[in-house]
Amino acid sequence: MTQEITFWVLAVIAVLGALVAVRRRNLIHGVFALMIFFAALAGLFLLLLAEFIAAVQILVYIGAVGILLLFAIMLTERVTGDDARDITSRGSFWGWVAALAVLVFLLLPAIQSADLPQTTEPYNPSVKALGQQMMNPYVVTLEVLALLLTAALIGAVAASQGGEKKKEDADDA
Amino acid sequence: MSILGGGIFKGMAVTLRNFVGSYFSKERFITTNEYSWRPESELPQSIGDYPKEEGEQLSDTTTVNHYSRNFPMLLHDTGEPMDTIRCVACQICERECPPQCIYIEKSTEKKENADGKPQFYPAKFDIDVSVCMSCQICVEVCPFDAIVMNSQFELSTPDRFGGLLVRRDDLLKSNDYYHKIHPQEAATRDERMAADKAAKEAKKKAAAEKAKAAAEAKAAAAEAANESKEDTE
Amino acid sequence: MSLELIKDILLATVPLLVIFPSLFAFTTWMERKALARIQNRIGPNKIGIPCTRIGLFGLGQPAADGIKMIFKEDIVPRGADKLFHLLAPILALIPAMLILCFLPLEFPWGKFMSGQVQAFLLDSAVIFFFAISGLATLAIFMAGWASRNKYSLLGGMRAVAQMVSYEIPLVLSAVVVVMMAGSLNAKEIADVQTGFNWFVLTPWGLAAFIVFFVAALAETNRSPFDLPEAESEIIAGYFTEYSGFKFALFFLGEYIAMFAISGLAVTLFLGAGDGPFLAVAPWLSVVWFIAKIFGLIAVMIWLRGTLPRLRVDQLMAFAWKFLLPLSIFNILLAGMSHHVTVAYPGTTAQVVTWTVSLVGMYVMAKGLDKISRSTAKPREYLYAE
Amino acid sequence: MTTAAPNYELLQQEGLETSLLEISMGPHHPSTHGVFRMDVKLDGETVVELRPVFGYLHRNHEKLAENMTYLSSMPFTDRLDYFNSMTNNWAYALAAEKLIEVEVPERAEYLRVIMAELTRLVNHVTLVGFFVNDLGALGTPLMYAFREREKILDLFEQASGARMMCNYFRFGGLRNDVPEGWLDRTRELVDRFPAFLDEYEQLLCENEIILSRTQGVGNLSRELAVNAGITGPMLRASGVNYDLRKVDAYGIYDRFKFRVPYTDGDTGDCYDRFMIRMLEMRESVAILKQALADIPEGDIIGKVSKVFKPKPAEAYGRIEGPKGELGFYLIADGTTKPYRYRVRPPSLINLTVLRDMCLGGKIADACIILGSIDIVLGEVDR
Repeated sequence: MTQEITFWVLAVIAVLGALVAVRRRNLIHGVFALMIFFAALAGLFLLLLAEFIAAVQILVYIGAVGILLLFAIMLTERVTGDDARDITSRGSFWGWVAALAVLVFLLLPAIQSADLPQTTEPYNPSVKALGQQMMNPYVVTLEVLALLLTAALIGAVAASQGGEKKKEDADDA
Repeated sequence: MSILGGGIFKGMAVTLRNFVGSYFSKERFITTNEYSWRPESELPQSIGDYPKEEGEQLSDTTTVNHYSRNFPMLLHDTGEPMDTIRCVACQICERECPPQCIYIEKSTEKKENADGKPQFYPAKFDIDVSVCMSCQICVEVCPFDAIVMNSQFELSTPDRFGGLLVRRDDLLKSNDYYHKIHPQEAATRDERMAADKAAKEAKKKAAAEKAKAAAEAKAAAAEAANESKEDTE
Repeated sequence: MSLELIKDILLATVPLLVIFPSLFAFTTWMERKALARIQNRIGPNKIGIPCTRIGLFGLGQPAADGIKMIFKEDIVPRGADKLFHLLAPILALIPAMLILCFLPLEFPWGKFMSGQVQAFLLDSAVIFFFAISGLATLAIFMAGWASRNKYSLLGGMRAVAQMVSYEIPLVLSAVVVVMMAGSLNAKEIADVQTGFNWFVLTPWGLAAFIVFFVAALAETNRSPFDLPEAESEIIAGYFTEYSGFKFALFFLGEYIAMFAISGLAVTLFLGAGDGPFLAVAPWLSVVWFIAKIFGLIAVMIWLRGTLPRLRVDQLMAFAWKFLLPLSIFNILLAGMSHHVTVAYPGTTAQVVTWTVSLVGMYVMAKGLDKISRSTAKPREYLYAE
Repeated sequence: MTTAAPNYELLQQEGLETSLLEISMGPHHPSTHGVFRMDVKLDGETVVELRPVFGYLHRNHEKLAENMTYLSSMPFTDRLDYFNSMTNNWAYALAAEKLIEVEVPERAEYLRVIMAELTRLVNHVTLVGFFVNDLGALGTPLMYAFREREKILDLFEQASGARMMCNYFRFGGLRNDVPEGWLDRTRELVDRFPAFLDEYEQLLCENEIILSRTQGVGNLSRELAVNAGITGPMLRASGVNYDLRKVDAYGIYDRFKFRVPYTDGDTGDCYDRFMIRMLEMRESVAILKQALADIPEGDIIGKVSKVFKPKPAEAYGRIEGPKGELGFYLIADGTTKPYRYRVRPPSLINLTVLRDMCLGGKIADACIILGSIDIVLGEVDR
């Protein structure tokens, strides 16, 4: 019972947060609403006993992605958030219809196959097991991902360095 | 940025030394005991000791040092203040005061001063506390040693219009009080005044003698002339 | 929800909510007193028992400050974002309080609890700690942005940049301990270190501890990394426009975060509640734990009394060019030493690895210093007769 | 090597368009040393444009002095640079003494040097404290500095009756002799001062954070310094060996053996300005020791009437104040009041290079550069 109440509370928060995030014109408000959504999602993960995923959700999505968004906004002119109005556009009705259609389409298989497991065994995924999974069967994937990220990082550094150099050249000339 | 030089640790050693030292050596503290020239036993030890008597002022006990100056006062010699006031309302201080905080009104009639000479006196002598900057110029330009600096510093008042204007009667202090707060300065001033007076009197005497001598000479000359006249006659 | 569970939750949380705010009050007094002594002043000494002249070394000062804070006018700038301006101090306090649960503080009454509400028993307690402590960044940004003040905004931006940068060396230096202990569970990490097997007593542990402590200073905006609230440059940084109780909440949040991160340092490196006489009185572990926290805080106060602060670019360079490579290298060293000791058990191998680690760390630090440092050094001056 | 401001037009052409943040630092700001304002434009944290705004403390000092007798404006000179009232007095007295041609007694000359050097100690020691405070130290060096300053101010009070607004110098000498035992107390202080300086240097001079914060920040080239008329420790930090105590040898400075620290002019940054002041304090102590050893007994003031009418003439009296060349220019027209009274304030003139030093630096640099210039707004605005 407690779990169900918690689920519904978190679900409502998540949905509301997502709605505010897309509908606020004030960018900072939008980002913070998005973070509320992320936090509620982390709560839902906790409810599923996936504590590690919850922690990573907070660490990565709120601690990193959110801050990145804020940084990006700080670089724009909209930093003060003067025009804090909701977005209204003429096509919003059809947007709603399309979104609902996609939702129904996605949920349809789940509703049709009614043999969802009603109860699950208390399953306690340990972090150690997760780590071993990552280091043994999925080690190649992990390494490839790491390589990709490193490449992106180096690329970013190179891009910014190149910009600097070009400026210096221009200064010299 | 380097942290490996050890300079930070040197600095930390200094602060540690001061931290420990502050419990042992009183010299390290900011407030010094040299502030007052009075012995420490005479000073109030904590704010709870003050005031001991009704109307006592902290500045009466802690007064500060020989040359401390905060606000001018008018001096009078022993006796009734207004009968022995030194000020003759010459208004030099009013003119010279840099921030122009003195206001004097001269009396219309003369009155005998301590020496028994008839003099003018200030009918009004007001100094504005809020304007005065304690510079002591009035003291220096006064030819009569009538205005000196008081070391009293508790001049605050809740009345911002009348209270900040100190009137003549509040400014008047006896020479004994001056001796109490600034013994050294008062002694030298009295000495100098006495010397001046003596010199003046000597001068007067000399002048009188000279006049007398001149008169005598004149008389003698006249006599001689008379005699010669007589002789010629 | 059963009554048992409610009792457990209360037993687990109420002490934290009582002990740490009281310690906060004590710490403000201690900090003011210690700074005063460093500066050859006496510090607070008047306020003791009300209506008497008993001063009690000014121990009543925090209470008086608190009363003053509550009764001060709460000023919100006209252009401010009212909601965020209100939320920011609250949001600053919540994560700080929350992460206290992840410290392995085993109160004597802990043995009556079922154990399922003790957050430090979570399998990923350390990760949770970092995740939630990162939320404080958002609160600071929120405060800086919502105040509608350019100094606040600058302070907020500085805070975000600084906290994001220093979180990386912080986490990487904790990784060493996680590797050695083989667990993310705070309790297990503490248990590994019992009997003075503290991680700080190993070369890699020592290096990691220093990096962790420096990064922790930056995370909690303590001097010399107090740029977000740099008084001489940007007034009070992100809380320029805060007064009264909101300001007090910021203050409280900052100190609680300080306790929490010192607590984590104690857990990871200084053996948590480990100490002498535990066999006689097991409850002493809580005392040892808090005493160690206070030891670290005393060092923080000492640094604050001594050092000026860094500049923004130097701060960033220090994090990215010095601490980060050093902590990565430290992970390497720790892994190497671990494998060597496993492969060749014996004193000789240990001595060799220790020497290699120490020398390696020193050379690495020196080298990084050479690469990244400016030519700052004392100079010679000329004299004209 | 003055750091050039980045070329913003160029940056914008490349599409890195950023909006500048305009901040009005001051007149109420913790690091502006009084009611001084810097209108800065920031690109992130970098100072792109800086406009100093002052005049908030204008008190009409010069015009006031032209409307009162020579003696009456002596107390107003205290209020110019309220840290160094003694040296202000001296510069003014020097100018007026040139007008009336009066002999200063020997003892008064010695006491003048003692007072001026004590003032230099007060100024430099507190300046270094404030400077490190601007760097972000929590007042610890400032508190140590204030402790020593209090001791010297105690001496000033015992001699003149006031701690800061001393009003002690008179044309032809000093207002009164120092009280009994004053010289011994001063000797004791001077003997103990080097120990304090050792501790102070140990705390500050090798601290890596201070080194990296101040070196290479606010560079002032020798050419710019000379062209802008910079004087005092700031000029010597830029590599010009110029000290009026040596050049003019006013008073009796030619009798003392002391050295003038200066740099080779390669850097001229905040660290040099800070260190030159630290070194100058040692030299001041040396001068004080000699003066206190040689001081004779005798008169304290020459024969000068309180109100005098100098012959129509011009006179310029200047001294090496702690902040630089402090000069008073007087034109007498035969009345009891000066026809023209002009102050050459070192603070104001040293402040003129602020913009050149700050551009391209960080906002934190601007604060410490202002601190290293050593201004007092009472003197800047007058």
